[in-house]
Amino acid sequence: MDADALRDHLVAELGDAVEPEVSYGTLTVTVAPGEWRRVAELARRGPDLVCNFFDFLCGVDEEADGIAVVLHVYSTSHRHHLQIRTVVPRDGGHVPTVSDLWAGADWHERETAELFGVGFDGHPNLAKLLLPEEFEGFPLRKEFALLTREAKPWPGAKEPGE
Amino acid sequence: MPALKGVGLLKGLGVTLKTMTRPAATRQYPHVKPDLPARSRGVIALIEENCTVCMLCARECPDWCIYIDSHKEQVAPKEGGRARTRNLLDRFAIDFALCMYCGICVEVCPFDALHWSPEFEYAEHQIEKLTHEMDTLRTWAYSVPAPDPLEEGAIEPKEIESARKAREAVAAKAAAAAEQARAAAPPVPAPAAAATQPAAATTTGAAAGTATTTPTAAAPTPVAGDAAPAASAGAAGAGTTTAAARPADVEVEPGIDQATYDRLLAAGESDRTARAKAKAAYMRRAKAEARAAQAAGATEPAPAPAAPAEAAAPTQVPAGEGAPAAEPASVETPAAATAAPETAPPAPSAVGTPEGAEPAADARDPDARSPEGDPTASGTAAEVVAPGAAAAQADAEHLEIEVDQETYDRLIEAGEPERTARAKAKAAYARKLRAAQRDGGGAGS
Amino acid sequence: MATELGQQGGAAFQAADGTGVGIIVRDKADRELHTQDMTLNVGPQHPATHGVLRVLVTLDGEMIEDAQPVIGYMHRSFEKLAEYRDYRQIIALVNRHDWVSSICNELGVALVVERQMDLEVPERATWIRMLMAEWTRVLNHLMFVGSYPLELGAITPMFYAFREREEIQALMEWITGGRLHLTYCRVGGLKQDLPRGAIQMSRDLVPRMRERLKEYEDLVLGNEIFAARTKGIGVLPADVACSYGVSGALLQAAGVPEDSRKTEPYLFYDQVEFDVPTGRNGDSYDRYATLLARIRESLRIIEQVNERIPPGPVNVKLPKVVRAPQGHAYVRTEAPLGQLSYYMVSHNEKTPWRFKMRTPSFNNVSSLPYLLKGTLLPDMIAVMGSMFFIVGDIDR
Amino acid sequence: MIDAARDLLDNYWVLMPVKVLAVLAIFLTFPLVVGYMEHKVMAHMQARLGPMEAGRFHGVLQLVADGIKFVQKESIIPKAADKWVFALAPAVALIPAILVFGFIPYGPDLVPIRSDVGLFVTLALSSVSVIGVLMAAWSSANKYSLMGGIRAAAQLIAYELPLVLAAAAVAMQAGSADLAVIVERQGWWGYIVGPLVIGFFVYGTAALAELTRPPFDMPVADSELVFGHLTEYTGLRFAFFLLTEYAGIVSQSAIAATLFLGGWKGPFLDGPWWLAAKVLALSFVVIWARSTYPRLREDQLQSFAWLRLVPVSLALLLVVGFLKVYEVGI
Repeated sequence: MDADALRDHLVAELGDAVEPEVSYGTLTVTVAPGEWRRVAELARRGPDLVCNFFDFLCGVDEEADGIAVVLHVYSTSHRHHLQIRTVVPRDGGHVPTVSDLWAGADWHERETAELFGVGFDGHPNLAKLLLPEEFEGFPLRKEFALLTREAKPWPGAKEPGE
Repeated sequence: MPALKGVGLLKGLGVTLKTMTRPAATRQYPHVKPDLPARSRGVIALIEENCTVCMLCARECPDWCIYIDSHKEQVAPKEGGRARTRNLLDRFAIDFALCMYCGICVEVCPFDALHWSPEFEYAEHQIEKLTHEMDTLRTWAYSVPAPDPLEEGAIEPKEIESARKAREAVAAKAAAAAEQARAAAPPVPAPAAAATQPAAATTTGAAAGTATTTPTAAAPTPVAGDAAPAASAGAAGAGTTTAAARPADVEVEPGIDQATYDRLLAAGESDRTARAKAKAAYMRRAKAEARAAQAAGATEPAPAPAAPAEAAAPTQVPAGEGAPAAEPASVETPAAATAAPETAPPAPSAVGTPEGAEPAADARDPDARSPEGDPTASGTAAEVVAPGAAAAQADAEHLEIEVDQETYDRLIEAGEPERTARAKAKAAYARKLRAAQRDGGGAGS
Repeated sequence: MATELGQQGGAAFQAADGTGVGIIVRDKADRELHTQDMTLNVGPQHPATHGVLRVLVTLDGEMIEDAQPVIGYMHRSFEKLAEYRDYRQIIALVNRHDWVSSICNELGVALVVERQMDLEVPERATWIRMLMAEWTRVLNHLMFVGSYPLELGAITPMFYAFREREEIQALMEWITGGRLHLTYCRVGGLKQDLPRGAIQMSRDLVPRMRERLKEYEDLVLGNEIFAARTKGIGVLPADVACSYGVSGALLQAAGVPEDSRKTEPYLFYDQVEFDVPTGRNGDSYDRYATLLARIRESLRIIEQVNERIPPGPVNVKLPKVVRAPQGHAYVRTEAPLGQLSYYMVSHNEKTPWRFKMRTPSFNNVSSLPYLLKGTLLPDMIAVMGSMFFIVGDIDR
Repeated sequence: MIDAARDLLDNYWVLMPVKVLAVLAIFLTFPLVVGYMEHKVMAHMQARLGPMEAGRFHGVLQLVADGIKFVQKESIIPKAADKWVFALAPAVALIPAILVFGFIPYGPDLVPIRSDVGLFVTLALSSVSVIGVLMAAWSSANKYSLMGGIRAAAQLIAYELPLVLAAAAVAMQAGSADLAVIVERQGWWGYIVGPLVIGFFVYGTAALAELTRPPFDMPVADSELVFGHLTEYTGLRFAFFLLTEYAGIVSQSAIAATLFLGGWKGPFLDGPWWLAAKVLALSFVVIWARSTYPRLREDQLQSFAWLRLVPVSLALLLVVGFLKVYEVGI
């Protein structure tokens, strides 16, 4: 299915629960956190969807809106991409895990949890993946400044002749 | 279980045995230096006279590893114009411990001040030493190669195209002139032309200097974007004449340069080394003198460059290459420029010591590049020697030309590898040159 | 002692074509001799982890009860760094996560920005990108073609691979000036055109590489010991592979002909002929064979690209400051190690708002616990080596 | 003069130190030659040059330089190690390797220690080295070392049997276990024509395994066990293990040459040089195998030994016995 057909299909299946958007050929459906699991299950098991290939799951800092969680899956049989997106609050935001649907989501959820501070309910082991255990903060949030750039003045900040 | 059918095992043995009979792929690196392509990203070279302190490189650098200090200076108006300010570079340093060799700074530099040199042997024991300051960066410029020509079907950059066309016209003219000259003059000619030539080129070089401030113009160095065509055009234009015009090597009686010998002995060198080096120094001097005498005998004395001993005139400046490098401004005096023989006569004052035999690559003089530059103020014949030209020459005669011989000898004696010694001697040379300029020219900061 | 225990309790796994035995399951309750499990840290500094991957294994003799990869030792926060860099700088940055396939990494960035800016890249640039990407693929695959036998104890293929790589790298260095981090792609085209003679050199290299590939087949693939060590070892079934998001040679070895060059062609991959090699068993042997086959296909593509590079510019004129418009874009490319996708959210600034790198090794290696459970320690090496990962590509 | 020297040599107390020195000289030169050969042969098989600097000409003094380097290195004993055992292990590995050289017939009258059971003494001695390996493995207090040691022990048990059986077939054929006699009863072509050629391959394979040389180098498999029992060793102690390995290659090659290839006998002029040439040729094969093959897995090695080599060597023993009894000459 191409992105438009996929959108129509999803809208027919899920109705108002999804907010579809086709961006540069990729369909993204935005859902409420409560619908996350249902849409993911449909993507995985729906006979017309069969998104069996796990691409990635990541967070996006949406500032005041919260943290967006983006799940990208692909179907090797139907050859279509589907991006599922939901926005959770900055503090204590959480969505159900999809690591039982796609084994690969395990590490991606752990990564998103440590980098964005999003919880994944039902995840078997939400320990830190990339960062050391004692690390504090959520580095990929916008309020977390890049220390290397803070520590050193920018040599290009000077004006010519200064 | 291993199904030892054996065929695969024997085949494998065959492959290794076959390889054993073939020459190895090993390159014996410290003994055999790699032949690196022109685009090799070895180290970043700075031609500081091209730098206008625009800060672009420092701003675009992803690693923030370029440090630039500068100050503003009022320039006296040339003739009734308004006084202008310009930025003068105080410090330009690249921290190669931080640099990730992406080449963005070289790419964004609008004035061709930064170039890649394939030199790569500058490892240090202390990390601070990897911060190369201006003088070190300047020395790398001598090893910047001419860029490769582009693949067929590539679109030539506009500036290169126009430069190439101009050069072709010049080359054609030069060829015609050379043809004429050959018909008219005896085959071992042109020290005459050579002697007068550098002076002529001086003016054009300074004129070209005006062009360097715009990125599109061919910069006064062959390392700029159009250098390859420049080199080839130089070869095309001057090739025929240079071959004929190169004075035959002069014969001199072997002897020993007593001063050098004494100095080396005092420096603690073994008698044998000192003697050998002193002999070499003597031969160099004697040959230079003989050539000068030859040149003087063949023609009117050259407009003797009254150069300070430190910033002496070049011995073997390929004027044929220097001139096209100063394109396109030198188009006005093209025939002369291109017809100049490869070996310009040495200035009499240059002959004493080996150190004297260095080109005063005075193109670095701010005056030579600044719009207000007065050609006469810096008027030694050496002015036109674009550093790149010197670099091109370096392959043939590097020791005499651009290396501080004293430093070089000292370092070699101290047991440093030849390459390090050469690099450091280059740096020493550059420092000396700058000091001389500050003392003598006074045009700098 | 250890191995005898393993044989006693283990059930043999036979590959579909009847060769090879790997021991994949065992029942602890059957054990008569009571032993104590041993925890072994393989890595982070261990010869087989090429880089700093650490695998925490629980051993019963030489049998692996549990294996947990511990990653992050080389985490350099690329995604955060990218938010502080403009697109050209990102290109210089991303060729470092998988340090043996720099052009393929750069390409993805260029493509995602171009997609978002709606840029038309000149044809010549696209063909040259393909040429470079395929040579990079060969370079990358050669690395693993050499290193995998090394992990199984055969030293020689590594040197051969580096001999071959050196020849290709000479071409790359001539073209780009770099050896590892080429930084050759730019948004809207390339840094500069090829030097004269580069296409001819590329033409000359192809038959030479083909000839050398034969040596690997004789020396490694045909070797009975190699087959015994790899057949039936580390079997990754297609459905499991997909669910982990495993891609590249690993997925193809499992029999899934998934290759975005074929299924969702980017550049001009739809204009050249090539096949997607697939394996049958999804074991280590198939993965290695697939890797060799992929080199052959790349050489095929290079052969066609060599003849098809049209004259013209290699760059489009861009504004001084490149800004990708508001929105988000996703680009998927087939990097040598597998599917590399970039997901970029832009707020119409000089730098991306969010730059997600979905690197192939991350997903591929996340399937390690599945593969390692119940294998022998030597097989762990055989499995890990055939995962063809780069630690920088896992940790980013 | 010559007679006087001969008389002098008849004196046991004169002869013995001469023998000891000669054996030591062999022990100190041949392994180095083989080590250098390994450097160069492997390098060229891998399209490299190998050592080129030490000793000016093609790195001939590389191993000497290595030795000097090892002497200078700090000798580290891990804190948790069993210190005495750790320190003793290299010696336990090294000394039997030296002793083996005493039993090899180098020429018609050049047998340092002649013994009726020379064959079995050499085989026994060459397997004592494994005790050193086990000691090193256990005392290092390192998991990788321990696993390497256990593998080495398992390997030894598995391969000692086919090794001895193949050697026994030769002893049966020659009718003696005295190595000098075994050589004398062979033609210069040795036993490689005839059924014993199978014995040669069995012996060769088993010897490779006993030496833990590729493709049977699981005990030191660097990609799995870092460096097996050698992981914690540094400096001179490590050098001793290395020397043991090369000495092992030489002595096993020498025994194999003695048993199967006619020892010091040769087509034109008998003498020690033939043995030397055969030893070097066999060492070359050992190195060749190393640069070509990946390693087997421990259980594959075990089953290969028990299921293939042992039956084959037993069958060989039967065949040779049969031929001997019915006097079908070979």
